[in-house]
This record gives sequence, C-alpha cells and structure tokens, in this order.
Amino acid sequence: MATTKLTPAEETMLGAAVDAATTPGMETVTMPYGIPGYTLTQVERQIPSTEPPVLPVNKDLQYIGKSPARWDAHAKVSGAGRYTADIQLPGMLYAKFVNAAVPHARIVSIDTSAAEKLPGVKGVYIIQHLLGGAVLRNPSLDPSQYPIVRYAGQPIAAVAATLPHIAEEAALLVKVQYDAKPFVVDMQKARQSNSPQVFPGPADQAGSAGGGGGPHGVPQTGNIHGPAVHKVGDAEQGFKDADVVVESKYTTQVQTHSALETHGVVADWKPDMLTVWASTQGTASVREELAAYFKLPKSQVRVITEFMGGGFGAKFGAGNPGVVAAALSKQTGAPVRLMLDRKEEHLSVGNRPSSDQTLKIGAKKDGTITAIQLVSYGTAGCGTGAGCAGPATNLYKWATLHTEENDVFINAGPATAMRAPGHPQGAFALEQTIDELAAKLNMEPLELRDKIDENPVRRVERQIVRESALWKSRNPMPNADRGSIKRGVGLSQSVWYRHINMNSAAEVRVHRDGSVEVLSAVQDIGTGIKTVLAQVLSEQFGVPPEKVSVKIGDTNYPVGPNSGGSVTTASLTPAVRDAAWQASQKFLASIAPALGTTPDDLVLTNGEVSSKSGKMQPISFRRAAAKMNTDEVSAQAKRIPDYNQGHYDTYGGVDVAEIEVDTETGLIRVKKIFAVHDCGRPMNPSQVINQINGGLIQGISYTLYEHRLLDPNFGLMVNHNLEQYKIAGSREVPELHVELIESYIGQSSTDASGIGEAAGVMSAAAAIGNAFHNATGVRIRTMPMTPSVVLEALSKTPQRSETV
Amino acid sequence: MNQFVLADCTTESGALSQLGQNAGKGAVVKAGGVDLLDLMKNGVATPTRLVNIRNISGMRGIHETPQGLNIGALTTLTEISEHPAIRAHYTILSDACGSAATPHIRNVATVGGNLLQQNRCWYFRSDDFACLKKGKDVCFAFDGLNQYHAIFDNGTCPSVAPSSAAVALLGLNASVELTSAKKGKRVVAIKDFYVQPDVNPMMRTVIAPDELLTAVIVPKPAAGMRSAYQKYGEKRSYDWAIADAGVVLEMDGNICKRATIVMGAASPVVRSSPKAEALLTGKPITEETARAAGKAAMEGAQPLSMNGYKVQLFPVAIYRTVLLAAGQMDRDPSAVG
Amino acid sequence: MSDRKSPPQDAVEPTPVSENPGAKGNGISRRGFLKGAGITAAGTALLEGVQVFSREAAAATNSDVRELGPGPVPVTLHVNGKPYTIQIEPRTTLADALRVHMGLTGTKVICDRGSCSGCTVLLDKMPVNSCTTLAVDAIGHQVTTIEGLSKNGELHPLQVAFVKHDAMQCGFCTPGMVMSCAALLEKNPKPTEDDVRQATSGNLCRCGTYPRIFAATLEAAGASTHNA
Amino acid sequence: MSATEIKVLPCQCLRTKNPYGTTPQSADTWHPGTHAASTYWCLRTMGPAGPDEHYVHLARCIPGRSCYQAPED
Repeated sequence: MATTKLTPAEETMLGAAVDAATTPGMETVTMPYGIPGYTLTQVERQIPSTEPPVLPVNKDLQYIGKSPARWDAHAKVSGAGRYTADIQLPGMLYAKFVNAAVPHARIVSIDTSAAEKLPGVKGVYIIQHLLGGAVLRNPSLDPSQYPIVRYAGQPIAAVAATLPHIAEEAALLVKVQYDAKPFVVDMQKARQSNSPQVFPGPADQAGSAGGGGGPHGVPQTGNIHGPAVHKVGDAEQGFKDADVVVESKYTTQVQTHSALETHGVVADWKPDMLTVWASTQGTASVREELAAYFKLPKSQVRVITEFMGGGFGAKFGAGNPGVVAAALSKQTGAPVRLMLDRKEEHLSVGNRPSSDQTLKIGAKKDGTITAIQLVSYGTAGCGTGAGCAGPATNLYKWATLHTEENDVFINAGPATAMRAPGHPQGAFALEQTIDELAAKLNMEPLELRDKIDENPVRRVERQIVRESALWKSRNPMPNADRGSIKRGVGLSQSVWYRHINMNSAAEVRVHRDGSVEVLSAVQDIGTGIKTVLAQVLSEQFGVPPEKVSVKIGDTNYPVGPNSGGSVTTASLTPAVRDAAWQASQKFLASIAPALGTTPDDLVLTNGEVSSKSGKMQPISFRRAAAKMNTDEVSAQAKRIPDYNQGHYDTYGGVDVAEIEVDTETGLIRVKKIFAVHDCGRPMNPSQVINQINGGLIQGISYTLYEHRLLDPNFGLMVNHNLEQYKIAGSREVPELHVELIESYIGQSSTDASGIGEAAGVMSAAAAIGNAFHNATGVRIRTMPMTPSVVLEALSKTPQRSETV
Repeated sequence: MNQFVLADCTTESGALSQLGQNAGKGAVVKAGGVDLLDLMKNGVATPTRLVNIRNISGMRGIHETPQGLNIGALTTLTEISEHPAIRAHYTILSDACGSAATPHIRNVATVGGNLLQQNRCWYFRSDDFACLKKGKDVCFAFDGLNQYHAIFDNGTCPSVAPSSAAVALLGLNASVELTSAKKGKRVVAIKDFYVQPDVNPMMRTVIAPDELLTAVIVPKPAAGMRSAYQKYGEKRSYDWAIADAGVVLEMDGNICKRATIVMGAASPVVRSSPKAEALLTGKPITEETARAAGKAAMEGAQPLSMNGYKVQLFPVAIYRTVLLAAGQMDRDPSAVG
Repeated sequence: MSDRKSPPQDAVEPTPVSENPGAKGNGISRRGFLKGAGITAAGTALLEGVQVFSREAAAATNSDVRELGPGPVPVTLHVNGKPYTIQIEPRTTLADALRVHMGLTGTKVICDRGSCSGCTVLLDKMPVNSCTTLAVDAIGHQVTTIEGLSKNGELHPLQVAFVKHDAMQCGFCTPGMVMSCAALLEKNPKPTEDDVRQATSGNLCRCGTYPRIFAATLEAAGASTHNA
Repeated sequence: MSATEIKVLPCQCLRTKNPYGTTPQSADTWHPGTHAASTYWCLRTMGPAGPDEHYVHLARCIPGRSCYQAPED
C-alpha cells in the first residue's frame, strides 16, 4: 500500500465496520479502540479462533505497557555486548577497501602487485564489471573490466591482511589508473542540458519504459529522472477556487546517516556454511542477498547481528562490504572483517537526499484546502529516491493535488533510505507553508490544522498541545522581542504509516527447568525490540522480563522482519505473542495432569501457576515446569494479517519548539521541545520516549548543523569526519518533554505499532522554522540554519514586514 | 598511519639531542599527539621518526614567578583552565584553554601543542588535496568551499589560526621559550612567533627544526587589568570557532587606559586590531564604544565567496567580549564557554 | 601475530607488574610471560633477553631516550588493574591495542579522530580518547576501560543508573558516555546538569539518548552522596 | 500509478529499501506503484547502476533492458 494512494478520507476511516458474518475458524471479539482518557471505546473484530485472547489496555497489564529495564542494558553499559565491529575469530583478517579518488572515471588499470607483496597481506579482491549478457547503455563507452566510477569513494577493490594497519597500508599501495570524465556535483548545474551526464546513453522516455513493471510516466532527461507525477483532481481549478494562495521555495541539504557503528561485516566462508556477522537492519536481507549473489542455498548462509550500532535506514542488504568480505574469506580461507572507516561511511553507504521544493497551497477562507501543488528536485547522488511529496500528500485533507518529484543525478554517493524517507524535507516546506496560510487566513496554526486534519489521534494531540504551557506562552505576534536575542515558539506535525512485514516469525520454548525463551532472527538496532519481546513473554507466562531469555539476531532462528519503516514492533510482536500463547497452552497441558487438574483451570501470574477452581495451591513456575512430561515444549508462530485488513492507520505527532535567535550572531538555540506522539499501543513507553527524544535531537541536528559538503571543483567531500560534519552534541540538546498517546486500533494480538519514523525527525525542522518566524518575523526556507544562512535571511527581509 | 620510529624521551636534554641529530630528516615532535595523530591518520603528515616528549615531567607545570607565569610547554589545557591563579588573574587564558576542543582532548592536549598545531582548512587536512601548505602551488579554498576560512590576510592561504590559547597569549603579550641543543634558549613574543602564509605557507612559526617549544612566559598583569575570551561556534559542543575574541583591558576606573583586542578564526595568524584598540584607549567602556571597536576591527577585511557572515559575526564577538571583560555584560549565552 | 587471539585476562598474572618481585625492572615477570598470550615468536625473543618496554625499565637504565619500532615491540600495559604484554608497533593506538591486541572490545572506535569520544578510557583517572593516544603512551599509567568499571561483577552505581534510566539505545556510544560520566563523578561528585553536558560535550550519540544520560548521571551523583 | 498497472515483476536483481521496509525479491508482489523516495540497488553490482552502467530503478529494471533477468518462479 503506497502512501501515494492514501487519501485523507481513507486516513481518517477509523473504526470501519466489521463483517459480522461468522466464518469457519473465525470468531468475533471485542477489542479496545481509541485513546484512554479521550476516545476509548470498543470495536468488534473477526479474528482467527487460534488467536490468543484480546489484550486489555495497558493499565490492566503487568508487563506490557510498562517500562522494565532494557533487556540487554547490562551488556551495553558494561561493554560486554558484541557488535559486529567487536567480533574476533581465530585467524581473522582485516580488510580495507580501495576507493575511487575521483568522482567520475573509467578505470584503465588496477595494479595490486605492491600491495600483494606487503608482508601480512593475505588477499586482494577487485570489483569486476559483471557485464554478462548485458549491453552497455552507451555503446561508445569502451567496455572495461571494471565498473564505471560514478562518485569519489566508490569501492574499487579491497585487501585483507593480518592487522588493520597493514590492510590500510596495503590499500594505499594499490595503484588505480583513471580515465577521468567530466563530472557534476552541483544539483543546479546537473539540471542544465549541457551538464556532464552521470548516466550517459540514450534517455529513457516515458513510453519506452513500457512492458509494465513499475511506474509509467517517469521519463529521463539528461540527469533528471522525473517527474514522477501524482495528480488527484484538477489542481489548476483548485487554485482558481481558492480565496488565498501561498507559494514559496524551500531548500534542504544532504544529510548522512552517520550511525556510530559503521557498515561492515565479518565473513567466515566455510565449505558448507557462510557465516556472516553484519551490522545490519535486516539479517534476512543480508542472508537473501548473499545467497542470491553467491548462488548458495539460503540454508548455507547464516547471518548474525546480536548487537548493532545504529542504522537509520542505511543498513539493508549485504552491500559491497558483505559481498567483498565473503569473497575475500572464500579466497583466503580465513574469516575476514571489513568495517568501513568514517570517511567511507559518509561517502559510499547512503544519505538523505537534498531538496529544492516549490510548494503552492490554495485555500478557502474557512481553511479548506482547494489545491496543493509541489514541484521538487532533489539529488540522491548517483541513485534515486529524492522524492519528498509524502507530507504534502498525506498530512492534510485537500480537494486537489498535483505533485511532481524529480531525481537529479550528480556524481556523489547514492542515497539510501533515511529515517522517514522524504518526509523531513517535505514537512519543512509543508508545515511552514501551512503556518503561512494560517497567518493569511487570520487563523491560529492549531485552528487551521483542526480544520484540515480530521485524524482523531492528531486531534487529541493538538488539544494537548493547545493546553500546554509552552504553546500558551507563544506570543502570536511575530518579532515581538525588542532585544537582539528573540524568542519564538512554533509547531509542526508529522505523519507515518502503518506497515507490516509478514516475514515475522518466532519460536517460544519452555524448558523443564522453568526457563522460557523466544527465538527470532530479528535484529535490535537500538530500538529495544529485545526488551519488548521479553515483555510479551512475561505477560504470557507471568515471569519477569529479566527471567526470560531473548535470542535474536541470528538467521538460525525463525525469520524476522527487516527493521525499517517503523515495522518491527508492529510486525513481530503479534507473532511472538501467538507463539507464547500456544507454547503456554502446551505447557499447561503438559503439567496439568501432574497437578491434578485441567489446563483451562490453570493461570500463569506472578511467577506462579495457580488454579482458578482452587484444586491446588499455587506453586512456583519453576516447580510447575519440573512436572512437564517432556524436556521442552515449544511453539512457532508467524505473523497473520492485520485483523482489519485494507484499513490504513497513520501515526504521528505534534511538536512544539521554543527557540532563541541571536539576530546579531545568527545563532539559533533550541530551548525546549514539547512533543505529543502516538504509536498505537506503547509496548515499553520509556523506550518509545527515548526514541522520540532521539528523533527530535536528530531533527534539530539536521535543521541546524548537518551538511554534506562536496567541493564543486573536484567533486570530493571535504567534511568526511565527525568534526566538520556536525552532529548535535550534549550542549545542543534542549529541554525535552514528550507526551505519549496510548492509542488502540484493534489490529493484532498485541495491537502494537512503531515509532521510529514519526519520532520527531520529520517535524523538528518545520517547528524550528515556524518558531524562527515567530521570533523574527522572517521566514527561513534554507537548511541547515547556520549563522551564515540566518544572517542572510535576516538581512534580506525587512524584519517587520510580515505580520500575522 | 605510516610506520615510524618512536624516540621516547624522558628528559628535555634527551629530546633536544634527538632533535639535533634528526632535524630535517623526517623527525617531528609529539607531545599530546592530538593534532599530529589526526594529520597522520589523514595521511597528511608522514613522519618517519616521532620524538615523543609527552612523558618529560620537567616540561610540565605552572610556575608563578615575580615576572608573571612560566608555564611548561607540556602543561595541558585542562591544567591551565582550572588553575586558580590563572582563573583569577588571567581569565582570558583560562577561558580560552577551557573552551578549546573537548574535555577529553583538553586533558591531553598541551599548551605547546595547541600553539603549534596546524591551521584549520579542510583542503589542507585531507590527503585528497595537495595544496600550498603541502608545498604545492595551488589553494583550493579560493574557488572552493571557504565558509570557515580567513577574512584577513587571506591572499595566499586562507586557512585559519586554530589556537585559542594563542588568542589569549597574544592578548596578554606573552612569549614562548624556544630551546635547542646547539643555541640554547631564546624567547620569542607570540606576536612574532607566527609566520604569515605569504612569507611561507608551510612555515607557520619561526621555530627551527632543532628547537623545542619548552615554556610559555606570561607577564604579570598590569594594574587594573581585566580580560575575557569568548568563542562562537555553530555548535556549543565540540566545534571550531567561527569567530573568537580575546580582550584585555587596563582600566582606570571606567576609563580604558589600554586595550588589546585579538581575533582567532579571522586570519591565518592570530591577529590583534590596533584600530579597535585605539578606539577604546582613553575612553569609558560602553556598549557604544565597544561596538565601535568591533566595527573598526573589521577594517581591511576581505571576505571570500562564502565567509562574509564572519564580517558580521566578529564585531559582535568583540563588542560582547569587551563588555564582558569590562564587567558590563554576562557571559554571552550564544558563546561556547 | 597470534597474540591477539588468546584471552589475555585469563592468561596473564593479575598482579601489577611493578609490584611483581619477578619483574626485575624489565617490566614483566618471566612466570607471567610464560603463561601469557602470544607465546610464539615474540615469546622466544623475549626469553632470549629482549626487554619489554616500560617506563620503569627506562628509568632503571637511566636512559633518557628509548627508540622503539618501527616494527613490533613487546610492551606491558596496565589495564583494569592487570598487566597485559602485547607485541605492537609504536603506531598502534591505545584503542587498537585494547580492541585488537587484548580483545577488550568494550571500548568503541567511532570517528577515530578524537571527535566523538566513543573510545574514552581513563588514563589514571582522566578521561582521554584512546584513538588519539598511542598505546606506548599508556605505559606506566593505569588504564581503565568500560570492562574495568564494574568491580567483582557489580555494576558501578553510574552503570546502574544508566540501566535504570534507559540511558542508551543502540548502545554504541554507551561505553564512552559511561566512562566520561564516571570520570566526571570522580572529579565532581555533585555535578549540575550543565556539568554533565560539559563533561559529555565531546561524546556523540547518534540515537539522541542525551536526556537519559544527563538524568542517569545526576541520579548516580545523588546516590553516591547518600552512600558517603 | 496504481496497483493495477503493475504487469510484470521487475528484474530479479533489483533490490530496494523503500520507505516502508525492505522488499525482498521473494515477496509476492512489489508494493504497488512506487514511492519517489525509494532507493534501489542491483544485486549484481551492489550499486545504483546495473551491469549495463545504467541506473537501477523499478521503472527501468524491466523486460527489454539487456541485463534484465526474469524472476524465477
């Protein structure tokens, strides 16, 4: 279900009627629905009769919805957690990439002889051009043994040696001869018809893409892939119908993910099994790709990710590190570790594309939006993915919509998905424009949003914001402060979509010694899924989370979802609860005879097994387990479809920022953020809030500091470190207050959802932008808002021209 | 990082003899090692021999003398910023040292190393670019990305002076003690210590290859001296200054008898502004005179394509730091300190 | 190069070398060495009389310059109260010595340039970046890593507070954060939030867990006051 | 751009992490339409260009392209 198809009407279609007709194997249940304290009601759902009993709301549960300590916290605070970067195997070699030194070239030759001679070097691998049956797009290009270099930093080869510094030295000894080609790293220049072409050759016109297989109507002209056009209704007419029209241009920069653990793997190629430790958001995706690439059965590829140092969307699939390390391991007969260095991490494994957006919105006097038109150009380097129409399409109700999204190729590393792809860019423009529109309509920002957003959860969130001290402290008159340091308050909304990955399964085992464990290949990228799975087991078996065992991050276990798009908790927890439920039933059946009762008479709570009828005195879970008639009972379950399929939920938040603008230095300080968010049933509120804090901080960092800088003359990134690539640190963090909405949607046995994308990362920029206007009376439409940008914005616009 | 021989020295004389023997033969001095290891890891510095002076205990410590202060070159920035006498009488120095880099770097970075560290320029600090400072004949910053570069004296190499300690020490009219095995000790004022890039972009200071920076000598504060230092960065957590200002005032009541105004990240060599200083001399310190001084300090500024904002920023840094030094303003919440 | 494969914690005598009567000024006890890691080629060399480099040794021989490298040299580092003898080139950073040569991988390398403090260890009691410290510069100092912060399996009160406040997400910055905050509490048992922000101003957390880190550290400070 | 317009599966070497999670090749269908924020790579090159040195995209990795490999069923 793509967001492009989502209409506001669908979005607000909550509580759709359930077919009451009974179907074999199905039963009708009543589930909590809505927000406790606000809109809580009940909804009927028809669900498979194999499903566990409906979970009540959080306040009636013992472990779910509470915030026990992070399951692996001890390992993390004590340094015991083994990340991919920490894996050390006997005889392990350290590999290092050789990367392109120029942004666009044909490789003439690669001489590895000096590197091979260096003592300690055990293997060299060159990335070959696997033309196979393919025909080069541009026949005038000389066929080459090697792929074309399209960005500086593109991996070309790799060496493996006994120690890291030997590998580094060897990499420097590999001599690559380039036939340099004209390049372009500036998006504006890349759009010009005389620009060097990143992908030369005959352009694909819309029609020639025929034969199906994807979106029609996306042409290619020079370096531009696009526009991808999405039209609903006649926007031209929509603007004619409008009483007020606001139109502006917004610019956002390229951000890099900069996860603290770089991309990388340790690959151990054995004749019957390729074992790979990977810093990945998807053990499943790494396994699938390595198996497909090397033509191995999946059963002979094992991927392990027990601890993982952050991904933010960039770590899916095996990637070059995975393929090259595995190949080197095969070649050398030794395990090979290939972790990228920080420069490579910035250059070659992804980023958030830039955007240049022209956004036009028309509205009636009462706020009704008659038309939204967005034309965007963005660069995802030598890849695609710079679209940013998500917020314009999905945040508010509109009568007509016309979006055109264009990818502009430049000679820079390809983008990868980054936390709410396209949405921070889009929201920066949309949410400032909505504020501008509100001002023109003489409406309060919240009042207009109430008019154009009927989502009942957002409505509650706005109500909480309206009553908050921070929002009340906002002076509706912009630029009210007299001094050089001006205070401003502004808000922004965010939206994300409920997606489910059906590749979500788990096994739950109960042992005769009373230990309980859950196994799933899912990986914990820092969001805390280990803890949540423990909580689900605890709720079922009545034993505390620290007493249950969580074994994840290993493809030897049942398949787990890739962690991206806020899907993990929503996808996996129902499978785990189903497995836990089934295992508990088997467990009770196994012990009931010995306890002199029947399984349905037994209850598991507070670490005890007790009898409803009083046929037996409560005994400890451990003692009860000792009465099992086999050593182990277990159950495996996989995700079943959402209970109310075809219905589409969104999550989101309303975030208020208070900032101070020093109008003399151009420095912005974010003082406070008040954020109200929902994510379905919060499984572990503390972990959810931790993620929202983090999303907001990452959003602040993006808004004010981060910027991938490419030298225009040489096409090389100049700030490829964590010093000049500036990420918010401890002293940039404002006072944060997050209010979490508990919202029930009746969709699964846990009714859980996700928070990663909606967690403030997309709203921070717009909230700061709106606060900036409130502080200064000036719209800031360029990011990052450095002193240079701020002083220019303040100097160009008379400070008192724009009023409410 | 390339391989090297580490000559680990436990005495000053040992280090000096090492330098004497190996001067010009690829030997470099390593103290805290923060900047050197950064350059080596980037492949920009490739010394074959490191003369390790980090563990020479005799070169470390803050000594109060009748003439002022004698600070061993290996004294760390943390030790200087936390020293009670320096905090009390040389505020500019404790603040400058205390706002440099990160707490962890300040724990090992020495004052000598801080004064001797290489200038800030991402072209220079990347092995992707062979520039003037590496003995080549081209500067990449002029037509490239120069938002953090110099606005003064930027005709040859617009990299910026990195040392916050130098801002303070120039303001305090301090000197460095340079020692060699052959020629013994000499004392060079900070104002004469640095070499403008148009003289020699690779040289940076007057220190000879066989010389060791052994101490920093700070004269006794004049009567009525008040001082302050403030650094402005895009971030308040670890970041380099986009503007920093050191101000030393000799006050007689509310009249400024003498002023020193120093800027760090404005030029390749730490720079004072006689024009700005003259505007304050003999006058009361007010917001008006302080702002006038800040404005005057920009005379002759020639911003590059992307750093024009610094011409707006420095006058603010200066006027606010003048007022802070004069006790007329609190520490600026926009500053890093 | 087999020295990094064995777990040195188990292999080396847990007695600090300087207090070991068998050390005789050459920085390592023969007994400790014989049981030690990396007994292969390097071991043979040592037994033939090559001295392990140590500050004590330098002082004992009254030599004021010792040349090391460029090849591997045996050195002894005191980490978490135990001596570790490893074969390293002088260019080896303390971070690599800990992680690659000693298997102490709790210390993380993130930026490898001193910009993120992920590799923070205590040198004596001072937090430093182990990525910009040469391993040989740690000789003669007590190095404390995240593995050494807890005592006898008991978490340090700060670690307990980190757990309680969920002061982590992916956890990759956590060892560095914990070490920075532990050093702060050692120096300033009653910090304000601003002190905590200052002390961690060199530490980067990409997940944005800072508010929890501040809260945990402040609580640990309160707790240690109660205990005192 | 709607689900009904998807007539054939794209090349078996096309991979994506679209905004909604990964789409493994083994999945029954790709998410209908696509999203302009989707990023793609080629299994054979692990990069944004296919073996034919043209870019990888759901709209491009289709029958007719020289390097196209039909999904095995």
